[in-house]
Amino acid sequence: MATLPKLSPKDYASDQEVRWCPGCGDYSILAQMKKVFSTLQIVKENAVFVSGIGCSSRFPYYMDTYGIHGIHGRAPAIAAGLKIMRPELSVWVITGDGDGLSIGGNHLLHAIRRNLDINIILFNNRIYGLTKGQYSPTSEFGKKTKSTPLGSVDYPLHPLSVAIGAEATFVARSIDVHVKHLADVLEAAARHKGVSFVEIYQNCNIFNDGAYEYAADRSQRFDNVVELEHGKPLQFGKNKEKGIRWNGSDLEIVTIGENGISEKDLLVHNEKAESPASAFLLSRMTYPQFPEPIGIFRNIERPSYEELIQNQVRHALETGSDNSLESFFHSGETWVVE
Amino acid sequence: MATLPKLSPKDYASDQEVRWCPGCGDYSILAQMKKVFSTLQIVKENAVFVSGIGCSSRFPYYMDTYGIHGIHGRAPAIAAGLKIMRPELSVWVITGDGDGLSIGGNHLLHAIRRNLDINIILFNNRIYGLTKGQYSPTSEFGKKTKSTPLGSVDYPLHPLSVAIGAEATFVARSIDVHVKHLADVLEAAARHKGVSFVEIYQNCNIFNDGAYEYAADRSQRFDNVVELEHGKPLQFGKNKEKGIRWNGSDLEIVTIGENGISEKDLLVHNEKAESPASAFLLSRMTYPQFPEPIGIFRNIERPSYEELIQNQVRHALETGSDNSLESFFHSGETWVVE
Amino acid sequence: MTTATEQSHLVKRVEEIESATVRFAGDSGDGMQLVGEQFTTATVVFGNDISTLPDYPAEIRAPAGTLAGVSGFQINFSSQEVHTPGDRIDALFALNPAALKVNLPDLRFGGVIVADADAFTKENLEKVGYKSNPLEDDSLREYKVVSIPLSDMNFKAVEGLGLDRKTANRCKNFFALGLAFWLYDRPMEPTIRWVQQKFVKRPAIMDANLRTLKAGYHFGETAEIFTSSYRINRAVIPPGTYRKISGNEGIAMGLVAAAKLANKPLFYASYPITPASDILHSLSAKKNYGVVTFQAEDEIAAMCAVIGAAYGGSLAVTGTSGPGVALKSEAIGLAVMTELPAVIVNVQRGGPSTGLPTKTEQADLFQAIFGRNGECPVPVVAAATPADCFETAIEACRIALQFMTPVILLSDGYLANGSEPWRIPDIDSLPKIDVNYHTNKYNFQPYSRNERLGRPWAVPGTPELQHRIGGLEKQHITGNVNYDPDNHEYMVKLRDEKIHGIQEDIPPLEINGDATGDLLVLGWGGAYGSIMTAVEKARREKRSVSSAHLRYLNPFPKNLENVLSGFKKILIPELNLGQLRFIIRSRFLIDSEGLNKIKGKPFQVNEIYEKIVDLLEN
Amino acid sequence: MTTATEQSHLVKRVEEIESATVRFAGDSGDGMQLVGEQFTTATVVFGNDISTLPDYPAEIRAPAGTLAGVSGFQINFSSQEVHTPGDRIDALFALNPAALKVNLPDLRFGGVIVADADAFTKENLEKVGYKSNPLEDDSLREYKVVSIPLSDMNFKAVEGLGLDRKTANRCKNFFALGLAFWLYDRPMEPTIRWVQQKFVKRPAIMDANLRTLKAGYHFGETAEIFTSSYRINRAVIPPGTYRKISGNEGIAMGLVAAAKLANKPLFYASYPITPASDILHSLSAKKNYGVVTFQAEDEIAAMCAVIGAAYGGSLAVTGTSGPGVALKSEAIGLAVMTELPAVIVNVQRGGPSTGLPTKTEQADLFQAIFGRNGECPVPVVAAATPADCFETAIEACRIALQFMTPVILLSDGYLANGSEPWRIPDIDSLPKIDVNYHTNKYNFQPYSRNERLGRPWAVPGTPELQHRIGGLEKQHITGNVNYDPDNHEYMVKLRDEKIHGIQEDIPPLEINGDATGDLLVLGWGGAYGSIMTAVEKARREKRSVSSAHLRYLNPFPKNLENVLSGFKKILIPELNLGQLRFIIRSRFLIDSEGLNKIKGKPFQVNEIYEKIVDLLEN
Ligand SMILES: Cc1ncc(C[n+]2csc(CCOP(=O)(O)OP(=O)(O)O)c2C)c(N)n1
Ligand SMILES: Cc1ncc(C[n+]2csc(CCOP(=O)(O)OP(=O)(O)O)c2C)c(N)n1
Ligand code: SF4
Ligand code: SF4
Ligand SMILES: [Mg+2]
Ligand SMILES: [Mg+2]
Repeated sequence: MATLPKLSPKDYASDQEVRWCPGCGDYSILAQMKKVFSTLQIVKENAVFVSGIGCSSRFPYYMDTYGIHGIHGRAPAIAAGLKIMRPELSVWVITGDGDGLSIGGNHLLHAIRRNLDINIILFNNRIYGLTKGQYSPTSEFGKKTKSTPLGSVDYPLHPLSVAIGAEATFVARSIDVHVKHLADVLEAAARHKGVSFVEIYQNCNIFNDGAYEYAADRSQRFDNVVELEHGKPLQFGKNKEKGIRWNGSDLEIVTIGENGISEKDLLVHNEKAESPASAFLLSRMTYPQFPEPIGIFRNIERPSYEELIQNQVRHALETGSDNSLESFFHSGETWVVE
Repeated sequence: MATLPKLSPKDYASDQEVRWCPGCGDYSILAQMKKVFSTLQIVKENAVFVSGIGCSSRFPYYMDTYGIHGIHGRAPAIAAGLKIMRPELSVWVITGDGDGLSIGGNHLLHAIRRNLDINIILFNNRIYGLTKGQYSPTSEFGKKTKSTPLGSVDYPLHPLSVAIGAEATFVARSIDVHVKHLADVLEAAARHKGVSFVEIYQNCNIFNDGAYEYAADRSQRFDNVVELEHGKPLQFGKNKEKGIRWNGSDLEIVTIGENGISEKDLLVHNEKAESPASAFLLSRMTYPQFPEPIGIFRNIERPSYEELIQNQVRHALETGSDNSLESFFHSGETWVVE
Repeated sequence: MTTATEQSHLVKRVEEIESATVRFAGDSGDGMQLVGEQFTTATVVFGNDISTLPDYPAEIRAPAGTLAGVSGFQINFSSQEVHTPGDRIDALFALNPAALKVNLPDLRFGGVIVADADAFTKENLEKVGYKSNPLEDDSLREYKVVSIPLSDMNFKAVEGLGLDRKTANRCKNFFALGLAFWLYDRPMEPTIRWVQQKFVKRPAIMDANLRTLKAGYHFGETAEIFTSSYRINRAVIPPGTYRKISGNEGIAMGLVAAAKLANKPLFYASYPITPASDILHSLSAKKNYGVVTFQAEDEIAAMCAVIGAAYGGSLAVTGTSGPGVALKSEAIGLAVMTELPAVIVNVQRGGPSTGLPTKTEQADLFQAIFGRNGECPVPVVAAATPADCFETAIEACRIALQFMTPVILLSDGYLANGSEPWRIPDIDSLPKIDVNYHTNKYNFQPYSRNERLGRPWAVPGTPELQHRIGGLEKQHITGNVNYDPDNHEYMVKLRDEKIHGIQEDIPPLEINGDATGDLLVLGWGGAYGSIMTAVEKARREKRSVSSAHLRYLNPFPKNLENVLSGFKKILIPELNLGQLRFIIRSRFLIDSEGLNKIKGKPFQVNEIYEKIVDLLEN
Repeated sequence: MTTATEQSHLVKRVEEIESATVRFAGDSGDGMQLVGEQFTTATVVFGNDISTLPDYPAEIRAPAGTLAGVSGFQINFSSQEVHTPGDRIDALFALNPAALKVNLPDLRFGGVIVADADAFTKENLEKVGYKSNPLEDDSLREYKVVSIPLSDMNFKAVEGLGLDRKTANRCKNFFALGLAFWLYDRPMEPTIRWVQQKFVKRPAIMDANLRTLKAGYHFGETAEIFTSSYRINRAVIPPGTYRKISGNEGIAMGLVAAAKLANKPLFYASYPITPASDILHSLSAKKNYGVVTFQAEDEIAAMCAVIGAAYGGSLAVTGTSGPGVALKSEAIGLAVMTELPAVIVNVQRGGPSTGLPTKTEQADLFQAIFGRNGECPVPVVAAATPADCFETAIEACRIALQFMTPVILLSDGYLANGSEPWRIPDIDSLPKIDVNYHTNKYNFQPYSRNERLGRPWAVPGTPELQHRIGGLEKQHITGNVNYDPDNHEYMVKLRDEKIHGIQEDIPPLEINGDATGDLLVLGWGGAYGSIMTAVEKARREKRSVSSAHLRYLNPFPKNLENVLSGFKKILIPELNLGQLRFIIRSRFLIDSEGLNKIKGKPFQVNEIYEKIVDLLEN
């Protein structure tokens, strides 16, 4: 067989017009997704994007793969049925902060704990985009929106804390405009076997513009973001002059060189730690008290749900004496009338 | 006014026949609840028990308070509406591991993150009792049940990790048969302002008998359970000869006196820590690798949802110029036809 | 600057007409909804009767210049009574080629097209498949085309205010609005006031909008491109103070009013969904009226929170659209079993499934009446017009509170977003809703019954009335869990009877026209306006046709069978495949004709009128 | 030990009867369901026709000795065809006073009561409100009372095996079973085999059960307390290999069969709920037939997983009861819009809300047909008997796969747990279900249509057929998201027509009896057996009555109207307030009589028979 020509990112574009607002962060995510598909040369017909409802959930229409634009919040459940029966497919769940954490929180939780080998990408714009600007479970406390004109009074969820609390095996975060970083994270998610949960900070320039300016803006990001690297100490700042240290009871920011602090005193990131404790710790670092970590928080291997189930089926099929309908019908007590 | 006679535990019993299986752990929880109500002299008519569906969810029928036996998984949502509108009531949610973590996981998550001042008591028997023995989200990996005859293949949730990941302000655990401990924990939950989440290890002697024998049994519990006490080091064993230490990257079991280890090296429990990190760490300790902590994992104060909302309302009512229907109808552009 | 000559010149050019239908159309980002709203306000303040129809895409902002991205707002205004936004457009303001292409089919022959010539660029024309520029190729010869460099004139108007080009361009909708004001002789003051308030903190934007608004107006006045402007006299409207009201506003106000009338706190729990979200938005800003809103994590939680709040003694309401009702249906069953008062508002949209989220439809009637497990009767009421949403909301609350039952209130996307003038009622004229909590501890039984078969509402906090409710079958009177076969049958029938008994408490169905005749047009919900208008038109032509409009869909008014029996034929127009018709057939074994439209749009008057004529003549 | 005299003595005492109805009743913990199952097995193996009815409380184990805690199992067996578990009991085995009290009303005059005298203690009697011991106070004089110290005899039988008292006492149900075996001359071998297998690892328990079983049998033989034992001859049954089948087993087998017949993998996603859970249990043990089961986190997830699996090419099925269907209804709408094959099994139970979870009812028909937002047609089929569950499940799958649509399959608690003999079909006689994935890439359009209006099933992994589906309205042919008004109407009607078109693919309704006459009894679902028996009885009396039973409830068989028109009167018995009747009235403008029972119990033959007589004579 002749080798197929390599697919470029644009080969993964469907023929549908992209319908997000001009300037929406979703464009960048779409571009990086296509790039990663090209990098990994994922076979188009073997990939399926499953989504719920929301601006972000329009994503599947724009990829020339298979896709289901589902109902609000249920994408992980749809993906579960698909993946269990078709383990060989590359299954991606696209969801929003409302879709995934408000109405769909429970399905997210269970898809994660089951460790289905799917990639869940949560576009977190801290707002309901499609329904025109209500607050979401990740909106800041006190947020004024259409549905909270006096400010919201519920404490926001930290998506990564939720995922880690739900036994996630791969957890990561990136930012729509950090295209290189984003592509790397998506690629790592794709490569991870088992559930991958990725939170992407996404700007909604219509209803929540600038929500992540502190992390996205070129002049501020060095101070407000710390990039996680496996086996490396947590350092940030323009010249990596600052770091994160565990002081015995909590994390703290330190400056290298001051008070005799050197790189060796810093927390060293271990994405492979069996215990989710340190990943959880990192998920609690929030701006403005802390720089926010981006990159891979946790990345461990465990057999996936569909693999274990299909193994049971295979084993039963192989060891079962007779798998015919005949034997099924005749199981249990039977008698003959002549 | 004459002072009312003190209410004894049995004064809190309703006139309904208790219908759990003989030997069920639920009886003990009911008894301790009545005891705590008596200790706190909770006014009967000011308490409401709200539950979902399951053996455990029959609980409200047996308390001579107000009560709603709801639908499966939705008790936290029912309680939310009630508590928001009636903040002065003492509202208790009774749920099971299936009710609260399978179908109802999302409502639990959101009731917790909103920090409603309600007490959520999860009876964890690691099985579906009422529907006669299917596995639940807390059943051990590999569990053989009616619906998993070859063993379950999903990884169990840790209820306390989930709660902590969802921003809980009070998190605790106790065991049905440790009546004194259980009463203390329920009392602390009742006293905590904001959401209280309590997991109770409960024996289902019909479908999952002995699930917690390691922790309940008098001869084993000292080695398998560590009682948390605020400000105290984590010690366990018949003579408190063992302890838990943070070794810089994970928890480990140590023996006091060996290798020069003294009490001072042990992890000291701080239920008031602002960061949920250490509470999360403790929630990961599971038998048989570790003794399992019981008691209060986390106990911090934050304004509750209903308090904040009712403050907004009160403020708006007080500062709004005119609160009449008249002014409402006339708001915006009006014109007169003569 | 206005000279005497010009004045008289102007006067000559004013043409008096009875009514007009205008549509503003442009990109979703062009601010057409705002222009429509402002034009509407000016029009009602001026004193016409009106009806409006906003129409926008499901995307927040579809790609600029595409057909899918067109957003429109239509208003019908008249010196006579108006019941619909109008079938055909008299004047179309088209801010780009896409807007022209999408809306042209609705323009009447000879209608006016005001187009922004600057937007008819080659690129924009190609985007929507125009081979040549319709403004220039004579393809629009049947219409009065007014092609003006609107964008450019807008730029000129706002020049010197230091706005960047993008911001400046954003004001052009106000140029169009100014021109429309001139064309229909509307007062600018309400809009000027609005702009001044809205942009109080951004003076440059304020200035720009005001300048371009006036520039548009003056352009109309001076440019002599219109052969005439139009004058539509004030409608003869009953005296009173009026405001504009949309269906969603009507529901919000009705709920607040009902709470006051019943003297109960209002709790509104909802999960955002088009086209119901505005009720949540509106009520969440009404804390100064004691309203508590709760944006729940999903629709199930919203309904369950309502159950909790109702048990606690609130007037508890949830609002959503069809997919949300589907999710709520299990919990609605719990409210039926526990017999708690609650209102479930369904602002219907195009289905099934996600369907057409921003379009209107009446296809959730079956779901409202039948969509639950078990024998699970729920009263259903439906609003007929935006203003009627107010009254129907109060009525839904009244039934819920007085009969201790969940009630479903049906609205639809057309009513929700459309608006009409509303005479603000005298508060004292609104009927008190007489409901008291039960507090008497003697012989208290949670499932005892009053004359309406309602059970006592005993709320937590009431001494000695502790009791437990739930979804399992209840024993008659005591409310204890009960599995007895006869009790179950008794209770199933009792719950059914209770809902049926609401018939005794609602007004008989009124007939518009004669009580007997050749044809009755029976309607429900948002089809009201078109049916009324069509029937009146036919009646003016002395045709033997009457109409009747059902607010109560479950149970029906007692006299419905009697009303139906007065006519040889019955026509039931619905925006579905015939759901009311199906139920009427079953209940009364009466045949009827259906007029069924499932296009995400309201009925046009003519569609109904023609069907009437057809049925009468054949 | 048996002497010749005794032998002849025995022979004399055997009485031949045509049929008998026996009920075993005791505490939930007494193992009555097991006894019932074992007696049933023995009876079918012996060769009678049978029908059974288990009946147990909603609590796992209600407090011992209470009325609420009584668990019962009824079996009707006969040398003739049997369609129902029997109206009246001939013999009642009552293991405590509560069991006696609850079941006595169903015992026929002169019926046998076998009671465990040891359980009629003062405490137990008081618990259920007996003032004196009915076994002794002559209040049961209308019956044949056999009061025996059953507990004690059981203890004696198992003595010496080293069992503690509690464990020993647990065996007493087998003593009762042994006695019943003797009384009705049933073979003990199947039960002996079962005990030997079941307790292979617990020999003491095995021994105990076998000993007490035999002790019971021998007690009957020797004690001379019965005036006779009974013999019910083999029924004349078509030759073949038989097994006992319950409705839930029937569905499980039908689904596995359908998957094999269609050559597609079977995926069953479910959330446990009474009375549907057993389907999940049964299928989860069928991995050796390639079945994959998924216990989802809730019913919504189960339905959504089904959608995902169906898109992936599986025969995807979910099973639940009414409250679960309520939760699934939004997702069922998505399956309708995406036109994916799926089967939703609803094992109906008493409603509304949580209702009567362990009792039967037929009140979810409305929900099945109407319970979704928008115009959302779904085919609905219903099984008539436990064995028919097998066939109906295959048929539901066939329709789903061939028409690319979700299908709702209605069963009920009575069918689910009841059982009857089932002649195991010849596998080759089952029709293949002809469905292929679409793989042809030329001119592929995801919403193109075949002659059945089904769209192509193109599954992920198929090269060059990438396409996206979803809940928004679809463009005809291309399947692209589309908001065009005419397209929407077209698609709404197309989906409706597709489901309607299933009429062409299903058999006409058969009439049991004459095609014309005075009365037609029209039924659906689990009412079949009682209707059949009642109608046959009336026909034997030469009454002008026929019956017809609807498997297809949406769409109806084409000839239904024609069938109905052959009769002067129509009677529709349903375990609800008249749901089918409501639909029939609407569809055909035909009046009918309803016989409606909502007691959580199936129809008794007599209830229907009496109604037939009443209608024919008045
Ligand atoms: C059952 C149901 N409820 C509500 C909605 C309305 N709805 C659509 S998207 C959405 C939230 C979108 O927010 P998010 O998930 O954050 O996505 P974004 O638009 O911000 O990308 C809501 C409430 C719906 N479509 N279905
Ligand atoms: C919507 C719905 N789905 C399913 C059920 C059936 N059901 C009742 S309780 C239950 C699970 C009970 O397990 P758990 O919450 O652990 O309570 P337990 O009985 O163990 O105390 C299930 C699945 C139901 N009642 N309603
Ligand atoms: S509304 Fe916000 S999230 Fe949605 S497309 Fe527009 S910019 Fe993006
Ligand atoms: S089944 Fe288990 S949990 Fe339920 S009442 Fe019995 S022992 Fe308790
Ligand atoms: Mg969002
Ligand atoms: Mg449980």
